[in-house]
Amino acid sequence: MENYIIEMLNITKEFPGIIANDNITLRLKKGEIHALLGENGAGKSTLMSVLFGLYQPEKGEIKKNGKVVKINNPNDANDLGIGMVHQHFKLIDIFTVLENIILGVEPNKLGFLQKKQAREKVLKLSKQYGLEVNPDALIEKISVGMQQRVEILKMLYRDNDILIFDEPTAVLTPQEIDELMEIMREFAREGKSILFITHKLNEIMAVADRCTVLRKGKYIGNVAIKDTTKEELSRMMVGRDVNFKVHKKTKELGDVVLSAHNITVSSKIHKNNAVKNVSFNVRAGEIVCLAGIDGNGQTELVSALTGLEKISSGSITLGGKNITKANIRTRSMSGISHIPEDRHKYGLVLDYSLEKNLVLQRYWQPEFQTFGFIKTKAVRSYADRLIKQYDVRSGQGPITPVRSMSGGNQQKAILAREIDKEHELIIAVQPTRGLDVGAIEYIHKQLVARRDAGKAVLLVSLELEEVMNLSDRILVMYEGEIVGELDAKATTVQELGLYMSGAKRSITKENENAG
Amino acid sequence: MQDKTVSSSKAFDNLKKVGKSKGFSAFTAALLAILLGLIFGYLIMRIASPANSFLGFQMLLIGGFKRIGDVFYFATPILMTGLAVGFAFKMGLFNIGASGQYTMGMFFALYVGFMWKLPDSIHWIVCILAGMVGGMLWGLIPGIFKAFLNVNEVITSIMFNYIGMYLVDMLIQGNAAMYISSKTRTAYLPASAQLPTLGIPHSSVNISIILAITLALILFIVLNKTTFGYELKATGFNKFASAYAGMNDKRNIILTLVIAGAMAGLGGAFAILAPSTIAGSSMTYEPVSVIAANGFNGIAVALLGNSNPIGIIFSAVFISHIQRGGTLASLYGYKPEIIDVVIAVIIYFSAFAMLMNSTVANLIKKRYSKKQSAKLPSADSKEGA
Amino acid sequence: MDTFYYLIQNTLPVAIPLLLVALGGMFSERSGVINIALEGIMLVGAFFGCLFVYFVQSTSLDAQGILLLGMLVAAGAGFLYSLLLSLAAVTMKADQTITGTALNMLIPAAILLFSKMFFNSDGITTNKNFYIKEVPLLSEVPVLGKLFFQNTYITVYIGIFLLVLSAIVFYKTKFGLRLRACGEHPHAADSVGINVYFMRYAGVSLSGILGGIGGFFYAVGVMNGNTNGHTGVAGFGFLALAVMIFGQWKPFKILLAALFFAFLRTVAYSIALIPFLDALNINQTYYKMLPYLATMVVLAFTSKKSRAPKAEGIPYDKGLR
Amino acid sequence: GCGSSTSQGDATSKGFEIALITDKGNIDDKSFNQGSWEGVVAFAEANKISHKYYKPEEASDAGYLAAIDLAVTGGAKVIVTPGFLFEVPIYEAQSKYPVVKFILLDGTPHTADYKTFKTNDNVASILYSEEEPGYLAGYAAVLDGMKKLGFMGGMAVPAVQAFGYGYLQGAEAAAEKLSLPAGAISVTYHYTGDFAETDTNKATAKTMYQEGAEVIFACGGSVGKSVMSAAAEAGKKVIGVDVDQRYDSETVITSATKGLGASVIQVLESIYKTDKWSTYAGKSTYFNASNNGVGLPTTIIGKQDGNAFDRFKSFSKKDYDAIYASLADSSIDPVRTLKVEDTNGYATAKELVTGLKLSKVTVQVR
Ligand SMILES: Nc1ncnc2c1ncn2[C@@H]1O[C@H](COP(=O)(O)OP(=O)(O)OP(=O)(O)O)[C@@H](O)[C@H]1O
Ligand SMILES: Nc1ncnc2c1ncn2[C@@H]1O[C@H](COP(=O)(O)OP(=O)(O)OP(=O)(O)O)[C@@H](O)[C@H]1O
Ligand SMILES: [Mg+2]
Ligand SMILES: [Mg+2]
Repeated sequence: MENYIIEMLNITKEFPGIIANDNITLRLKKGEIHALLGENGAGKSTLMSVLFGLYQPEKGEIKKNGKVVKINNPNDANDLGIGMVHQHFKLIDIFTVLENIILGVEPNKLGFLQKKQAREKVLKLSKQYGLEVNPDALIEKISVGMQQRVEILKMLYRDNDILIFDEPTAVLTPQEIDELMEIMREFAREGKSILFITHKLNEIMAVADRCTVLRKGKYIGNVAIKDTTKEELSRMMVGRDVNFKVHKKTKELGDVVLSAHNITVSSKIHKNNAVKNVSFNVRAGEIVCLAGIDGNGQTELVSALTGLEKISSGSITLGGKNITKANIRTRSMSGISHIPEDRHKYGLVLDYSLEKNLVLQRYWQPEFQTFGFIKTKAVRSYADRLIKQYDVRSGQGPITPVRSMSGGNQQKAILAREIDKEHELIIAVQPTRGLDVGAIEYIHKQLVARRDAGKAVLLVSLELEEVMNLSDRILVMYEGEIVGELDAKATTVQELGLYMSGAKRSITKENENAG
Repeated sequence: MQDKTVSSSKAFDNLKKVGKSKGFSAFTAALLAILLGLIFGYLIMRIASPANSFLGFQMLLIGGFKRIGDVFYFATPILMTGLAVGFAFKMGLFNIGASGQYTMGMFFALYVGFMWKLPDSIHWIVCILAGMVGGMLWGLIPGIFKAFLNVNEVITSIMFNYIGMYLVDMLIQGNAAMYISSKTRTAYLPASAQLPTLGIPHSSVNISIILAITLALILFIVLNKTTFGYELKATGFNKFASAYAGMNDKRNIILTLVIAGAMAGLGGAFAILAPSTIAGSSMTYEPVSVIAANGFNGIAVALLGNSNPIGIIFSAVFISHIQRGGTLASLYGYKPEIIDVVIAVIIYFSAFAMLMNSTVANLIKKRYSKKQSAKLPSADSKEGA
Repeated sequence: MDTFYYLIQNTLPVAIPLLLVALGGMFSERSGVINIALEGIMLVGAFFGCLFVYFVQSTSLDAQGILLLGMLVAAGAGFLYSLLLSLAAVTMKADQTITGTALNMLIPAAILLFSKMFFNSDGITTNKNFYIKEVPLLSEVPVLGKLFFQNTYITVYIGIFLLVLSAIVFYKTKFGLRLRACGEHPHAADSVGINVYFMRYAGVSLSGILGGIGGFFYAVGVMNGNTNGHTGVAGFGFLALAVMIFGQWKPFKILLAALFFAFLRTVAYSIALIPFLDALNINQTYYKMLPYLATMVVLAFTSKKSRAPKAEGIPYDKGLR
Repeated sequence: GCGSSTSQGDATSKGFEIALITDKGNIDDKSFNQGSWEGVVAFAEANKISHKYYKPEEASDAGYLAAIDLAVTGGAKVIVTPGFLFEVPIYEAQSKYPVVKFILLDGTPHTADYKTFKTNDNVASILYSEEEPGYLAGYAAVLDGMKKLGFMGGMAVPAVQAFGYGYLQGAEAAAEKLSLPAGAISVTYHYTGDFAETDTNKATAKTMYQEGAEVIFACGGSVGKSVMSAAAEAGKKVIGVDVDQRYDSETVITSATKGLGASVIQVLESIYKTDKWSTYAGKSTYFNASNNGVGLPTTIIGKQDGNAFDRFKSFSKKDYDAIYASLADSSIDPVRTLKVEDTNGYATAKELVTGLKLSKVTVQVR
């Protein structure tokens, strides 16, 4: 009999219309890093939420140190030493770091907050594990990586020794990922036990001791990492072989499609400019990637290019046409397709049906309306075509409320819409964020196909692997400036990382006085 | 794996379809709320005066049928303010300012009615249009504040209710041609400015109910069949996505509130231009510094009608119907205020009737699935608070 | 100078109900529940407070004592009435606007019905005098004595006290921190073991208590202890809503907003005392519109960065992602 | 309960025999509706006749007529309609329901275009000489030694105007009697624009007291509640209107009453008891000092020999009786109407001073 600290036995959890966890068993040893792997929607987060007391399973039981425990809510979990970093951070934007950390376990006298002792403990912990934070900074003003530190500190502050990380690396830079891996190893050395969810097999290979694989809510198997390979893991996960390498033919470069000249965008968060004097071109037939750590101005730059935000100076031309002052609709009509970063906030009207979302960029075109009246039949047949062509899966076809679709399929719908619309340039921002390998493979293929069809592609990604795999040319952004232009074939992940962290730059501040 | 949880019984499939169709569930939800509200009203009547409660309640329920003309007459203004609130709701705007728009509509209609000499055949039409313009103006301002200055439309419209009320009272009292101070009300409107009656005896019901229903149908079409409606609802659901899709949300916000204002303004015009059952008389406006109640009633009408223009037609007529019945119930000694209580209770229940509805549906579903597959794990252990 | 004292003395009893009700709204909305029902809650407080006064006014109880007891009654009534909102909006996850509107409609009708059945009138008229000519000793203090301790109501002091208390609870306690968390990101609150439903009940209940008190204070300080189903609280609940938004959902900004509004309102009715305004000879209606117009102007300049609690209006559902 | 309607039998058999229709105001408006309803209740309860009031669904001529229809459906044989707003509806109703008797207070039936005035035999039109009680109130206040007076009328309708004009003339007469110098008395004269209890009316009254007014004649139904509230705070006085309001507040020194209830009772008695309907039928009857239809209260309810003038410093029943006699025998006949330029009927200070021949009294209009 092995010595397990946590055993989740025969867990079954249902949601209306779906069994998210079907008789799943997972055992966690003390001091191990245990990876949990599965496609999107396989039920990983659900299983962890059950362990953390957010959901109650219909069947099954949980044991700690061999004793059956009942976890009715996060407080129970906390009492058992279980802590969790959620896939979508659970932080309050307008609270300070400190307030977020103590929320729920506030030190108090007669109900009055005692922040001083909390602050000391937080500072001590952050020093101990190298998790540097400013306790008084507002969450909305700090970077994603910093926010994750806050989430980790939340667990440490509660003296948890069973730590759940749900896709912690999806939003981090390579350096940050390395740091996190190190911290996780440190935790394990101290005897803390870790459950680690990720879609990135490299990371599993790098830190995990064992890995449990789920598929479509079912338990597939458990393997020791030292006895397995990436390929085997991915086969377990999706049930077939997955191609990690994107195959690109070399391609003739075409004309300049997008040309940004001396663009400056002011920031909504701080007083400085978010984008400073940025100039670059994108040509037909190439994939240019804007790489960089989150929060270095990529989002604002894209907003400026697509017209979501006004620029304070500079000019933008698209296919020779000056669109600096054009509104979003005009830019879209002039040939910009945009796969937005936040698909729920920008990309979709979740309460509209799939078909209505598929014409979101085109409903006003003569194809879909006469005299302001929408041609429902035309919309339907158009939607049917896209759904078929791009294999968008949903419960009720064109009339499915998009809200009820899975994330991967929501993303496919956006992709279908943006690719199918007339365009010269696709701006794709984090197009594969949070998607499983199968879905990623598909989306990558589509983007490369656009390039091969002679379109320009501007990719914004935080994931180095994606950057290295897809792009022809890489522009690195740091603190609102483009600090390096690299040839994807001639560079390495390490070098890229140095640019991203500001340690290296190859483009001088030539235009400093222009703004 | 889906088919594991769902039984394949045909009857059940049908049931599920019905349960899923949005319009239907809104409709049954409203019915459920009405039923509960009426039961509540009956209980109050029983407590107030048990002896007559049955007759009184009967009167409340069916009394309106004896006064069909009045039912439609009184339904007209609240139908219009209901549209004003409901239409804006679709865009995610809470137009609590229907009162001010309604009052402005009254004023503009009155002004044209008294001050402009026009041929008889078009005088009333111009009055109506003027009322519409008045309402639009009072919708435009909150729209501009919202679109360009990010001022919460709830405050703006509350403020403009008061500003409109004071302004109209002042303008009317300052106009000798319109106001008779010794009667504390406006003079009688010339017959040419009054709306054509539908000729139902003892009732002021007039052409405006037909116009109102037509407008509701038009709004329904606008919302569901046009690109503007598509944009408007998209903005209501997700303003970021609508901006991303290149919709001009500033323009749409303003346009929506202007249209909403037009509806409320028309409501005011319809109310004040209604023909009187007494020859030579007319409706009159009393400047007494009171916010028009019909604006707030519009909120209730819109909510009960689920903000759907067709639903709003029914809810306005229904509310007017039981109000008329309630007046008749006073013949049995009941205070007509009972009706206001009943309506409030109906609105209250309608807020969570949708939920009760789906609970009922779930119950049925559970029974079915239990019968169909015994081995199915029960899905009822919903995580509680 | 007398005019100035007069204006302040008359601003406060109007500002206090606005302040309290807006604070109530703040607690509710910062916990995540939009409270359109403030108008109704105020009226409930006013009605039951006055009803209480009506029944005890002939006893030997001291006027200020009656007022304090009446305040408790009003708070209790407001609390109970607000449970109807929590029940629907929190437990039943109903639409908060609909529920609030229903509650606003219900209470005037119920008051009319009740008063007509039992008093043959539209409301309640009491005859207790709660006015304080001057507070012994304190009224002697130069300037401040005249401003705050003469020609006033005890409601002013209670109001200020409740403001300070609210601010402390809101910012300095565990409860306040948790409440604010629920209005911003209830899932986050839930994930650290906070009972979101409970906190929302608490927020709405506080708005019931403060709203009830505010309503009673309106009836006392403005309507001399009377209330009725027709004029109700004269839209003060809605104005308080505006004051709350104007005050950006923060206690002290709400105080400023309430004072601003009440002051202009007082000025509007005191033109005759202000020589230079009186000399202008402008139609008084313009002054009556002034508070509303001025609020609009101020909002136009301050609204760009105003931000409502993120999760307000959305029923919390554990299951939803 | 004290409910009026619920206590009286059921409609199916007898219905409600005496009905009152409220105008746009409410049944507790401290004015027409309330005063006349009290008369109805007093008479009907004493004589065990079913009675009920109806509230129109809409405040319009058609709405009032519909309420009359409803009352008739409900079995009404006598319908009391308080206020001039019923003039046109009663004109219609009197021929529509020839067997129903109507008591129209403060108005005479006429067509909407004012071309035809006709009072049928089933209608009694009751009018009041409001200038007389107004005169008495002003006279009493000044004779009692007050120098700064206020007047807050609801809206400039004829009744309110008459009260106000009488008030000014009474003040002038008392100043004359006391041989005060010209301009010794000042009156602030104001119409509130509504008949409601509101914080705005209270604020206006407070301002008036703050300026120095010693007493305000609150002449606009529920406006009185606001004025009393302001007076209590300011430690000043109020003169009530229509009905005796001394019971509403300590601040009320007297009330300029017109016998609303009393006149309704008188007419009802002529129908049910004395068989003298013909004295009122088909014409307008003025209630004034000569038939004891108006005045200041002289008795206190529940106190047989209480002094109704106890809230004055010096003004007494004797002073009152003397001046009342002059009004009753018409040796004093105050002006009731003035020609006024303003469309709202708001007289300017000049119009008041010249029209009412004031010299001791200065007027400030607000
Ligand atoms: N609250 C919920 N209500 C309904 N269905 C849900 C809910 N949460 C999860 N699901 C569904 O349960 C399934 C498992 O979801 P879960 O979030 O556990 O997947 P996951 O493995 O974490 O996926 P991902 O890699 O995308 O994070 C999915 O089909 C999902 O749509
Ligand atoms: N919250 C939800 N409410 C209702 N239905 C849901 C919800 N989430 C998911 N579903 C349904 O469950 C089905 C499966 O979702 P799931 O997330 O497992 O997708 P998937 O097959 O893994 O696809 P992907 O690879 O795109 O994530 C979806 O078709 C969707 O209709
Ligand atoms: Mg998924
Ligand atoms: Mg997950």
